[in-house]
Amino acid sequence: MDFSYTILIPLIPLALFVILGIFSKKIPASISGWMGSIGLGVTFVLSYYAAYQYYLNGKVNGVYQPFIYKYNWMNFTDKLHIDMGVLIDPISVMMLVVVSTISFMVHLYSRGYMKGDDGYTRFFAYLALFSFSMFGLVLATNLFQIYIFWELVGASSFLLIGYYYTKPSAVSAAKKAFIVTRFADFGFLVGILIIGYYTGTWDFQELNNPEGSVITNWASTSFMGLSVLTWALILIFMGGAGKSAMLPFHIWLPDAMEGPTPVSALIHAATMVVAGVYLVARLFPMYYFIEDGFALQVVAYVGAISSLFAAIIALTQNDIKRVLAFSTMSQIGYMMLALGVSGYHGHDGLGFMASMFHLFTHAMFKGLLFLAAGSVIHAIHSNYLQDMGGLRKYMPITHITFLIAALSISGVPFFAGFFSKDEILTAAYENNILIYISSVFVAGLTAFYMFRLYFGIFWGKDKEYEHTPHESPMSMTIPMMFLAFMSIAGGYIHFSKYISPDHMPFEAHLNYYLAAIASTVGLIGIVLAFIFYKKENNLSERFSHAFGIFYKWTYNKFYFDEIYLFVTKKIIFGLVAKPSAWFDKNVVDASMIGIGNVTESFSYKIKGMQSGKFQDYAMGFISGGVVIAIVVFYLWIN
Amino acid sequence: MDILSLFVIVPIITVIALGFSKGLKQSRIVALAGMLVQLGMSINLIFAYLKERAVNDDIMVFVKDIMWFEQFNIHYSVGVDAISVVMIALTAVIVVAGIFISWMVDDLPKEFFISLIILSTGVFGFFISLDLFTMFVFYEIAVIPMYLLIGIWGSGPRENSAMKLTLMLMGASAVLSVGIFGIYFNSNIGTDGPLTFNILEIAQVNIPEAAQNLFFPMVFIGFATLGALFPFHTWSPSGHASAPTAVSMLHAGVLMKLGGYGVFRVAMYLLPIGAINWSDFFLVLASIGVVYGALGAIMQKDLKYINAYASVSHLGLVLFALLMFNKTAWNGAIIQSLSHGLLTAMFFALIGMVYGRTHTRDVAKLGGIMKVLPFIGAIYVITGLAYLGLPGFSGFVAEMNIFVGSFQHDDTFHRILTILAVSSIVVTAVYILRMVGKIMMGPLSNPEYANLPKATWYEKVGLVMLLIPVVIIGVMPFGLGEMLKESIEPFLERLL
Amino acid sequence: METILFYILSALIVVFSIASVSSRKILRAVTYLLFVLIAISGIYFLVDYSFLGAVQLTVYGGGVIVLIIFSVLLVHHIELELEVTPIKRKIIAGLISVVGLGITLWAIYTFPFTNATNYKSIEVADIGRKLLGYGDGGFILPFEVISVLLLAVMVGAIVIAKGKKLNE
Amino acid sequence: MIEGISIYEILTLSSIVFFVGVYGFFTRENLITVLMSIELILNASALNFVIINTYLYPDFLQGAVFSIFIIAMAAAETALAIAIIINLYKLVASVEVKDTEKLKY
Repeated sequence: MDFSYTILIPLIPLALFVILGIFSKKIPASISGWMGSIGLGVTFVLSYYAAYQYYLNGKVNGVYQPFIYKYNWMNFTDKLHIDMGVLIDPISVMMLVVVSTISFMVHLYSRGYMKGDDGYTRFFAYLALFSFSMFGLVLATNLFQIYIFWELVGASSFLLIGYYYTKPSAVSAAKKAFIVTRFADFGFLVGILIIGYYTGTWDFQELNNPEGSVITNWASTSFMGLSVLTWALILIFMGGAGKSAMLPFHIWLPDAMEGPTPVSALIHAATMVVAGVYLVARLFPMYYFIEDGFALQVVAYVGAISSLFAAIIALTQNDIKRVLAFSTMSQIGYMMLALGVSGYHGHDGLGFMASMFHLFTHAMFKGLLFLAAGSVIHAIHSNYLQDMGGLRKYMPITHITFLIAALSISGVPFFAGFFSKDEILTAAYENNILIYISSVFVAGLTAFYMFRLYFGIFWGKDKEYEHTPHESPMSMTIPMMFLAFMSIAGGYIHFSKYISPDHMPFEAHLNYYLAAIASTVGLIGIVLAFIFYKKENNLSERFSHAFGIFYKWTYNKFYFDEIYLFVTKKIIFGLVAKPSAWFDKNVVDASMIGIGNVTESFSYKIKGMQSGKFQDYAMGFISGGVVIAIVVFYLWIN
Repeated sequence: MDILSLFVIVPIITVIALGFSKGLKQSRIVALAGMLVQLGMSINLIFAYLKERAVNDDIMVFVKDIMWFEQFNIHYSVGVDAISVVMIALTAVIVVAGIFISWMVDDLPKEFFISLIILSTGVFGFFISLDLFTMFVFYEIAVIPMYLLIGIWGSGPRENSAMKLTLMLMGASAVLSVGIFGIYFNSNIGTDGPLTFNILEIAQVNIPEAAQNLFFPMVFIGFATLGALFPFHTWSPSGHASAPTAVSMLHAGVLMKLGGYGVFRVAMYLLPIGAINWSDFFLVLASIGVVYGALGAIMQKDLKYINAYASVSHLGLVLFALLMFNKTAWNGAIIQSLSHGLLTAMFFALIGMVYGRTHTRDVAKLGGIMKVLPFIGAIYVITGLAYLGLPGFSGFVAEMNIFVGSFQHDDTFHRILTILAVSSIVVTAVYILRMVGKIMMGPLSNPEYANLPKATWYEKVGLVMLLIPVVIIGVMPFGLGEMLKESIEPFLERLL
Repeated sequence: METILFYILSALIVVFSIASVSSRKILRAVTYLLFVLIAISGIYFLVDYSFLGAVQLTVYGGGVIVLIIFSVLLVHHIELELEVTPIKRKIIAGLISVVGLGITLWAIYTFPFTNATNYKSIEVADIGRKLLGYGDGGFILPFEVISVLLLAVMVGAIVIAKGKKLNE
Repeated sequence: MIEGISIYEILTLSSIVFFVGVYGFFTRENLITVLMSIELILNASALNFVIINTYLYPDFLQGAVFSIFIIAMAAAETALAIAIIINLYKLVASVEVKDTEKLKY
């Protein structure tokens, strides 16, 4: 089978970026939107074709075979080198489908959403750059290639968050996103260096081979009680946590909502933020086998805590995009914990499969939620829940699609989210009961805050709007309808047939007992939200008063931003950077200037010797003569 | 006429021609023509080198040797390897870009271009020299015009900065000359031949360890001061801040590279044992410089100061990599030199353009420039991203080579320093984004800026000229890496 | 007899030379100097070099001292007291002089001079022949040069002393 | 040759005169007195020439001749110096050394 055409999938957006970027002033808005959409449409088709071809025919002896096309890009040492290429295996093909679907939909949607904006062409150029980087990341054949595209998605995320670059909040959000993820990438890079040094390769095929030398010899060197490779994996996960907004690197994600809404849908909901999950999944055999999965446990706990933490914060936020952002973080926590509790062989790999499954369905419904939220924001020009209410009358399509997505994410039966979430809960239940309980609780919270949003936006009080909101144009509603379809249909794909850690299909069945618990919890959340927010009432205020300090902490996101601000502003800037600048000016530079000053003042001192009095000169001359005479005689005697 | 000496002769001819030209228009055309010829020759040199390398296995090719001063066995001796070839190309690109950027120098244009080209003559001469003495002479030729260029065409406290810069560099070259004479007087140990300044001949001699230990730090500090080694970097911020744009470009872009190049070609090649014995000490200094320069850059308010400290950090990385004695790291050091040269030249050019329009370099006073000057703004953002090591640009290639190479040492000392150096990428991101975010993005800080003139054609040409090699190295590093590694090998062998 | 005379002369020379450099009245200092010069000419007479003694008397005692006295009178009041030199300076100068003297004397006394035995007095005729001789060891050239020099000095002294008029 | 007096005594004398002159040269504040100190120094050296000639090399006359030259030079020098002093006096109305520090710096 030949998959070499997949190389086109990243290259088409790259070409688009170059053309749109260089000629951004020359190309009129109408053309650039179409160019972007058509280009991504082609990648969409190619991705689906690749998926069709691969999942249908990619098996040899019941095992999915990887297809690799690569060439040498840069040599470091005799062993270490960076290759550029494409790796076709089950998860990368699945990611191709996700990324191309969402990207294509967002391109279509943006044509309507960004209409009339100054930087229309620039926007599509950035989107193309992002798509290129994301495809490159997904298709990477080795760790360093992933890192390269990892940085590039970070940069395009920076550009897109800061798209409204005249808005100070957008600029600072963009900076924050880049710097926080960059800090996490520092860990990633050190992890890569460790792996490179101790294993001599970055190639996924060699690293991930369960019988290969890397995994069988993991204990060769240890550092502070753990194998160096475990350290490397934890550091790599640090990079993943940064990109996927896991605790404690999540602070950039809510702020990143300053970007245009289609960007939030594409980058900060569906694709880039799950790169961390994808990274762990990519290296899953290493995580699983090295040190008996110690690093994997770290992943599981970080994922579980993040999901709980984010769900709690999401309850109190008023900016609808921020609620969705915390929801994203919470759902990614789900995926992480699913990976963390997963096994490797056969049915043990359920967690892995569930994580990928959830990644897929989440991309669909969360992308949809963002697009619908964008549609609402587009209509009433506000992000805040207080400004909304009763919109179902004005925006029927948005209303219905939002409802579908909300039902899906809440895990209501027969929607996509139900199936994937159920697999995750099953996997958690089988491995770690603590994580399971927390996850079920999070499921309830998710249902509650999603329906808080839903009722708050589309029901609740009937607001008086300055100008009557109206349904968004076709260019925006069609992608939403497509994603709504996927948010239901996506659940009926038998993921276990396609994706598993050992690339061998297995049978996964719905655990009706667990599914019933989860759906009940979800329904309780929905009912609670119905009571609180269906009609305008003061129940919610009374509750928030009852919780008092806890509510305040939650509302302020547990003061994480403040802690970071304190650390960066006060400690790093105040206690490190400022003193070092001071040190430079007043010690290093001053000592250099001091040498000059000493020379100068010394010369002022000895300038007096040039007194102009010939007697002084004669005195110097004679005493010099006397001294020389003494020396000469002294030497002569000896 | 051999192919290398032309690199010195063409600038001299240009200077003479400039002497006969009048006014801005004539002199800039003459300067540009001369330097375009130079650029063409340097591109030609790359291909000629590759062709010659295929049939010639010597360390240096195109070697030419003329007796210059017989009594002390001083020769005019030239030759190149891949490293000098790329450095020459870098210099030529930056000089041409610098001439484009100074297209509108209104104050004594003829003298300005003459000084600029004399400076570049020194640099070209330095890169082709194989004889320590001529190398030193060219080094001084490159440093002296700096004083005039900053003192006459500079801004701010220019006399003071020019003096500081010149005195510190002269102090360094005094130390350096002691070191060079130290090498010279040990150059016939074991051979009983005449004393020699020729690098290749000295490399055949094993200078006694005691002498190496004594002279290595002298040569190293003498060169590394030019490469802004901590704590001898303080001439660079004030010097750059006061220098005119093209001079900052040339200085940060090329002249500071002489430091790393000299360390590589003289200090480490001729005094390998000294280098090994002293490496830990200087490694600590270099890595302090890497982090410290980056931290210093965070707190600066003047754009040029930010960039000067950033240079301290990035060139610290070059010295850091050189002291790692590792092929990959060395390869990275050379690519970093190229990359930093191009990027910092771009930064200084951009800062000069912004300054020329707004008359301020204070970060606090600038804001939202991108809205008014989209081209400059876009290039500024690209340069910033390239500077902080984004893949696809040369900085990434260089830094990754350095980090991977440094990480091949498996003792704790080198590891910790490597991780420290890696951490600078985070700090770099902080100050670059702070600068870009503050001055380019955000609301327009001053309504007077709303009608700033757009970028002119010569500014665009200058910037694009610099950007192209950055992207080429960043996207296609393979050829360059292979070409350099071959030339690094004989130098590395001396140390292992 | 000669010995006693020498010691007397020596004592005079030393005492008056010291007085000459330390007197605070300038005219007295000149007078003491005159005594010193005369005493030195006495020594020339003692070693039978009467021609030089005579020259010393005429040129120094007669010419130079008169010249100095004239200039003193031109630029000073007769009773002018010289400025007192700072004591620190005196001490340093004295120290240098004493040390210098010490080292010189030490050098003199450690060097074994071998006195010539064929002593003879210096005849004026010999000196004349020597000065004007152009043969081997003749001093005609320096002699002429000195003459020219004296002439030049004479002219120069006039030119310099004349100087510019004050109103110019 | 003086009866009973060796060359050492006379050289001692001339040395004393020489260094007294040196002392005067250093300490005197007035140009004319400085000039007088120089006369002392010159006399001491002239004396040395004569004495060394007479005591050590009576066959030669170089020392004697040189002392004549020295006296001639001294006279010339004095004349010139006094001319300069008088000129200086006209310019700065003083012959103190401290007023003639134009060589300074």
